Amino acid sequence: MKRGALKRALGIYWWVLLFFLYLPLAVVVLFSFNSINSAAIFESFSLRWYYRLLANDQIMSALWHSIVLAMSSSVIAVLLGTLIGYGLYRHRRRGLGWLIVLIYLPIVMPDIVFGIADMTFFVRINALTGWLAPGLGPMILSHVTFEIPFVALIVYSRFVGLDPTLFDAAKDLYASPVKRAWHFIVPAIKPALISAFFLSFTLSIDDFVISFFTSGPESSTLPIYIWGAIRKGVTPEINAIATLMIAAVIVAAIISLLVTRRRPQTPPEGR
Amino acid sequence: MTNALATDDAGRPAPSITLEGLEKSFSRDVIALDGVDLTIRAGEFFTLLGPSGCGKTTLLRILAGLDTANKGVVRIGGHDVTEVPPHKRSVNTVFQSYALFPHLNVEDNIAFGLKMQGVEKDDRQRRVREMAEFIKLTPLLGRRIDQLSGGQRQRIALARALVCEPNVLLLDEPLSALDAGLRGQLQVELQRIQRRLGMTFVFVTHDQQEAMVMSDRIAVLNNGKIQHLGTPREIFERPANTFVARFMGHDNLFDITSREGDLLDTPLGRLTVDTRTHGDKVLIRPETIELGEDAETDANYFTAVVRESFYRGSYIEYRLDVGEVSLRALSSNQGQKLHKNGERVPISICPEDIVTVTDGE
Amino acid sequence: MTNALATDDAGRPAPSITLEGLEKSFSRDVIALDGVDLTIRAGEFFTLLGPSGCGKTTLLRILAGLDTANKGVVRIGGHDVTEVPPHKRSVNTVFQSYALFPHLNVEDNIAFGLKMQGVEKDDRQRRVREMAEFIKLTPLLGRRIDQLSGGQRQRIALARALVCEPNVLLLDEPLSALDAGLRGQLQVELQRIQRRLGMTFVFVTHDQQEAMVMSDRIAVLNNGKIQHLGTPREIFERPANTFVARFMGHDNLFDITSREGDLLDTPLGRLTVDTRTHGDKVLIRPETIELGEDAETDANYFTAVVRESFYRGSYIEYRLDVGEVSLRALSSNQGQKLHKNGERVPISICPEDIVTVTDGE
Amino acid sequence: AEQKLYLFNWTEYMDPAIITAFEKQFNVDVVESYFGSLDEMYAKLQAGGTSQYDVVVPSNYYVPRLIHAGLVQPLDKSQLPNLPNVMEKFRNTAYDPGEKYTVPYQWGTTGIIYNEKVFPNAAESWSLLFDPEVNKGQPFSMMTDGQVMFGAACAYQGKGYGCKGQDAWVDAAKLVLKTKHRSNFTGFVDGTPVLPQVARGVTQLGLTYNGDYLLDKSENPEGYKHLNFMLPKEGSELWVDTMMIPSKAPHPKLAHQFINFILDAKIGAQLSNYNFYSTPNQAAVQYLEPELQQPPALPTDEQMKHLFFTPSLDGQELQMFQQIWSDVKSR
Amino acid sequence: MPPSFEVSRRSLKWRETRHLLLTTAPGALWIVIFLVLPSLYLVSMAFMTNGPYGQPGMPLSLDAFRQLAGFGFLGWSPGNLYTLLRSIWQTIVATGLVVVLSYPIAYYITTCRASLRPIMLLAVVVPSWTNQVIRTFGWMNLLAPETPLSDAAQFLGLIPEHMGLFPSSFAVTLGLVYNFLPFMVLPLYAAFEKLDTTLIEAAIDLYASPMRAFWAAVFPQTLPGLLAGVVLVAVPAFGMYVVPELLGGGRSMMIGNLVAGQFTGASNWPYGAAAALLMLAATLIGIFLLRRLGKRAGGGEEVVI
Ligand SMILES: Nc1ncnc2c1ncn2[C@@H]1O[C@H](COP(=O)(O)OP(=O)(O)OP(=O)(O)O)[C@@H](O)[C@H]1O
Ligand SMILES: Nc1ncnc2c1ncn2[C@@H]1O[C@H](COP(=O)(O)OP(=O)(O)OP(=O)(O)O)[C@@H](O)[C@H]1O
Ligand SMILES: NCCCCN
Ligand SMILES: [Mg+2]
Ligand SMILES: [Mg+2]
Repeated sequence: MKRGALKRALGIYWWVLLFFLYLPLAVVVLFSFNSINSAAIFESFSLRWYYRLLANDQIMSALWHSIVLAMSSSVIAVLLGTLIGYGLYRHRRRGLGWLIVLIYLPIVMPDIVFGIADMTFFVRINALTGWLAPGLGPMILSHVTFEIPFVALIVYSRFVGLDPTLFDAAKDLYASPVKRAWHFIVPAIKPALISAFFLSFTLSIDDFVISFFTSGPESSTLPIYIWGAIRKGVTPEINAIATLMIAAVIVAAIISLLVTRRRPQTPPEGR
Repeated sequence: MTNALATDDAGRPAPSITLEGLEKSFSRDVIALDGVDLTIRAGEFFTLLGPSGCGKTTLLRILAGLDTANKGVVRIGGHDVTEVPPHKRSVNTVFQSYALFPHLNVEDNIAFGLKMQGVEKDDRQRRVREMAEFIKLTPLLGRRIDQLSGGQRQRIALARALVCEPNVLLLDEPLSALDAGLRGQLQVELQRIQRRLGMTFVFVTHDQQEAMVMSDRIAVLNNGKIQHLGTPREIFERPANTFVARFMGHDNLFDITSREGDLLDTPLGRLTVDTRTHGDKVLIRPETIELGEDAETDANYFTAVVRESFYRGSYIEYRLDVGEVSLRALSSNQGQKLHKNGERVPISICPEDIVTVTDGE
Repeated sequence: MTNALATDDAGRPAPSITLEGLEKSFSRDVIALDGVDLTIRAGEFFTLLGPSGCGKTTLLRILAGLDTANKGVVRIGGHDVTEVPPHKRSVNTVFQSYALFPHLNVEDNIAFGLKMQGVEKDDRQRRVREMAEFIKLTPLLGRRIDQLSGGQRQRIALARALVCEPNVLLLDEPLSALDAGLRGQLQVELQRIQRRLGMTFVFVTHDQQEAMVMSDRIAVLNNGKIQHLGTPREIFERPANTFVARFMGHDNLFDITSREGDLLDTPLGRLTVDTRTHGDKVLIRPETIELGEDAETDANYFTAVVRESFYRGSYIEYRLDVGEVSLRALSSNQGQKLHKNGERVPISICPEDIVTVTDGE
Repeated sequence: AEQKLYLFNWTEYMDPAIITAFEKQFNVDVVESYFGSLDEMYAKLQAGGTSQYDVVVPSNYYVPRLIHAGLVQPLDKSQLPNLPNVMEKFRNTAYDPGEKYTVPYQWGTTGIIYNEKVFPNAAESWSLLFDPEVNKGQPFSMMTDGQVMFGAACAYQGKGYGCKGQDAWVDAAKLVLKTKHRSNFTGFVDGTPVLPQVARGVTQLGLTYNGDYLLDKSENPEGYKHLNFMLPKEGSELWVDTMMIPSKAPHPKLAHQFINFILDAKIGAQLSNYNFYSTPNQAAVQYLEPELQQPPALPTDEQMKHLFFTPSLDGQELQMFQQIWSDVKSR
Repeated sequence: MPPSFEVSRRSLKWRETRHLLLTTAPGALWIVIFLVLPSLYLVSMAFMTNGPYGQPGMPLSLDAFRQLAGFGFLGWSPGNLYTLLRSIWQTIVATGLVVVLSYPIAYYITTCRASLRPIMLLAVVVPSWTNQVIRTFGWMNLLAPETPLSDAAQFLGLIPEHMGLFPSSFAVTLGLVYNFLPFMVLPLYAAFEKLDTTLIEAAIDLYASPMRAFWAAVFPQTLPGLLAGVVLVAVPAFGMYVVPELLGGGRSMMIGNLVAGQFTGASNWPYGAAAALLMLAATLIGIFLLRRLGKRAGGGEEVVI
């Protein structure tokens, strides 16, 4: 029937699209093992660029900075964002329009404007007080800022999805405010907390522009390092770093798949 | 069962509840409770009945401590608990939507209240298992909530509240989400549990049928005020006013144009009534109308024309015209032939079955 | 009303439907329809009744052309439409969930089918307005769907189907999402509309009460097979088998241990019956049991003990014990005193009211 | 190491061995950051960099700008005992009268790198870049530094590399814009990364610095066999890169020690021997490799006649230049 | 009632307000301090004068805006207008392509086995977890001259001989599409998953042909997801900096590059701030228009970003 043909065509299209999505990454990975410095010809397999990479302190510290930045900003953002998400939910009947506008602001603000706004502001504060000198600290501050809204929205929508009488039920069943938070609220929104953390982490990893403008001489992240390297002249070393990052992401993807898979899904009912 | 955290004196497991002058408004326009005085007796199955928005849930939430009244006092077992927060009241609620914790399995759901009260793990487990046994849930203890049917959830919500051995159990339309069959079963089951445990149950429903089946006493609420407080039979057969009568499903209500002793003039004709009542309207319950051969010629005898008839299985419903007036009659289905549309049939109403009611809001 | 696109001959607005040997399976295990032969008469209100999963929706979808049978023929108005696609059948469906288009307002929803058929704008508007008038929706025409109540949506779904003036209207549990009050109203309304338009209605429900109230004839389905086809009265009072009896709510079913002419031996005792039937079980409908003073001593007279009684408003329900056997009885509430639990009461059953049924699956 | 020295330098401009030696001798960590163009360096300093770096290495024409903008601090010559090593002609220069802020680091030239196989008989002229007839379809790039590009365009238009002023710039801008719109133009690239591009064949022609060319060639002789560095006769750039200390440098003392270290005769020679640029250090000359004494590392006297400093711009002039240049880029 | 009860009601209200503050204030303040104040500072900078060496300062002036509008020492120049129009055009083209590419994919995923769907979604999303610089770098490798793709394009006569597919505005579009595709697939998938198929059946039952059934029953239902996706794609695409910088080669400058250029190169902060303001304004207008469109077409369902 016609439906079958459509589905088959879509199936083919799916693989074409996947090819498109992974081709650039695959090329990076492939040429990271090239024995010569060429983007056109793959001569033979070699690990030479990886040796150079491992010997390079700057790359290693950039890697470390990326991880520290993503980790610490995500932890802070999950904390603050969860609080906002809860506050938004709990007081949703009050007109909280201003708060919602505030939360959407970092989402709609173009990266570049975000980055230069923070950069110029931090420079000004630094000139006046000596605080906020470009570096990992301000980078974390900025990253937290753009991660908070996503956390808040994820947590908020989880709360909205909860039956509101659950809160009453917890009170009714003798839970004091603290016990309520610990035995009911946190476990009930745990899936949201996990995905909020994951999202924050990937947002941080994906960011380049904001990091670029707030970083200092000693706080380059991998993307900043790669950016600099590209502008210095492309070398297969960049392929090698990028490959490490791609590998890490794929491992993370598999882990997240396994984690989310362990919760048995209820079979979708009938038709 | 004895209660560890009971706020009233030991040895008096089922307390009475007294509400005095309870008022609650959410805004200037929305008055949910408009001066409710009420005493619920120890150990009774008490039902709050009323249409949607009449304030039933609000009343229940104030009893549970989940909401605060603007005015008035709540006493449970004689103690003023008006300002006691919910987690310190020995009152538990079975919520309409059950409100089972989705992140906990059945066992942990039932144990939640005990855990919050700080009951030791061993003791807790024992009590949860006993309760599961009692309510026939033992095989489900390990299940996740979303793997349960509506009826099973209902029983778990009940178990979760009961295991805390509260003095008072509040139930907010716990059956309204269920289909008719399951609902009937659980009505009976709930009633049995209450009788067995001797707790005070305060049950909320908007279904008069359900209220009548289950309750010792019923308070009919409308616009935040109690309209009628009494046993099911009192309320069904002698409704306090036309609102209660209509809400109980009675539609044969007629104006009284004039009265002379036990004779009332109504649009239907002249009616002989048994007792001297002072209501403004006369109420004829459809099932008290005798039809055809059963009609007795001595009192309140009329000739009616059948307008429509509906086969309802156990009974047959007729829409009758008596002169200008339209009348509903129910007749038990004992295999008799249906009267045809347009057929003239004699009807009679026994004087004792006719009551008068005052005009309600 | 005449139909522009009717597939059958003009001048015969309501066609009959014939299904022959319809079979449908979704996989080896899931047999949804297992050989259905059925004739639905022109202009009748026909109901498919059965428990969840019995194949009602599947049958309806095959009628609408939304699903294809594995075997069998569908005839509408004598024409074989088995292979006609849905948008070319003059059959419309009112879906259980209404399936109203959320991005269109009420008017455009109702007009959708006409627009798809290419009806001119003026004509379309006129017909939509007429239909809105008919179904009392005119003030709502400009509203968005999400601004409507369940009952209003139901009527719009109906209007949307009716405005196309189909020969056959299919209704898949259109009332099951509504609360009891609204449901009762709409049952009556639907029935009236059908009678006024004289269309063939095929109605699906799992609620035997609803089926009885509304239908001219009912087909009781189970496991993809028709168990009983007949009028509501036939099905309620003379169910074809125990499945149908149980599904219609009858629970006083007793084995027949031996038979002698019109005398049957049952666990209840010896029963005199009126007609000679060959069923395997005897069925006593609770409302046919005469209780206390009404009991007649001449036939099928027993003494019962009241185990429980339930006040149900218009009637009273008793659980009785007759020896080892438990029996349910309904007695119309005409103000009489309730029999107490444990009280011994005489009961009798008129021989004509006793039927026998064969063992169904 | 307790202390850190923050060095903000051009890419590919420092011998790692010198850093190691300095770190060892003074027991410090050197943190290197890089820039590819002077614009970028200037922007970084303005964006808080003045308190982040101890030593920066700007070219001659950015020196007045840095001084006037207050982004750098005067040097304490008492801390620079090696200062006399500097050649006389690099002392008390026009870009730093009184020698208050700068010490020269290296000097060199800016020219065209191209593939001889693709342009076999290329004349020593900017026509290779600007004349579409000379390069009909081969991919080429221009330099990100607008002043160098305008200088080149002016030279090609016969107004000399050091041109200044609205008329000259507008004409230059028109030429650059026209060139930019040629279909084989591939983009604006910094002087250092252009080399691997040409080496890989991504482009066949671009602007770069003489030392970078030699350094890359020495690392990959095979790849650079057919690549040539050329100084157009119409005139091209001669530059001096200098060492300066940002105004709020965290470790000014270390910074002076570092500058003095570079001024050391042997270290100065080591630097040039590494990066193939000419040294301004007289004392170092004796230690230089012979290769550094000949073109293209050291321009011939003939070539010297066609080499000019890029003019330092100021105030109104600077703003005008920047407007014109940013217009070229956005169109 | 005793007055103490009234008092406790008032304290209840205060307790609620305190709760609101305790929960939302830390995060809200964070956003205020690290985004709102900086943005206000940036806005104020747009009204300052650029000093002779690129430091913003007094007096206040509208010079930056005048320059942004194209008025300089040399009279009016359309350069910035080109850049703005180019950015809008690139955004529209890229977003359009993303929609066209994503729609069938989102649908296809919903037709697959439920257990496969999370894996498929992940497969689409994973590339975007790597950094945007790395992704773009991958395309630089792929599109450079003398690579198979460029050779093929040359062979087909799509690009001149010797040239690569990068740098070019084609490469920029490709980079944008590649970067933002997952942002469209996710909300579209969510919309498809919620799709009420009985609506399709209702449409067919009401005599709609398959094509008309699609427009009547499928498209409107996916429209909220589509619009959400458009916002998620178009907003960052419009502000994109990395892709045009790396893949555009200075010929396809977008407004993000204009802004960045003033802070990483030319050092004219007031001018950069004014351009940032323009960018922000354009973004907000775009979102506003999309929301309007969404409300009109989406049957009232809010577009959630
Ligand atoms: N939190 C609230 N804010 C404002 N008004 C409310 C609130 N809760 C209830 N009300 C209003 O108070 C009145 C009583 O509500 P309540 O929930 O007690 O009714 P109910 O009898 O339980 O109705 P139902 O049968 O529909 O559950 C209604 O008019 C309702 O709209
Ligand atoms: N698309 C399908 N794929 C597989 N099995 C199906 C499908 N549709 C229906 N079934 C199965 O066919 C049987 C009949 O289904 P149908 O929907 O007709 O039941 P129904 O009588 O309408 O039930 P309900 O009252 O619950 O709507 C059921 O066992 C059902 O699980
Ligand atoms: N790689 C160093 C270049 C210096 C240009 N002035
Ligand atoms: Mg309620
Ligand atoms: Mg069904």
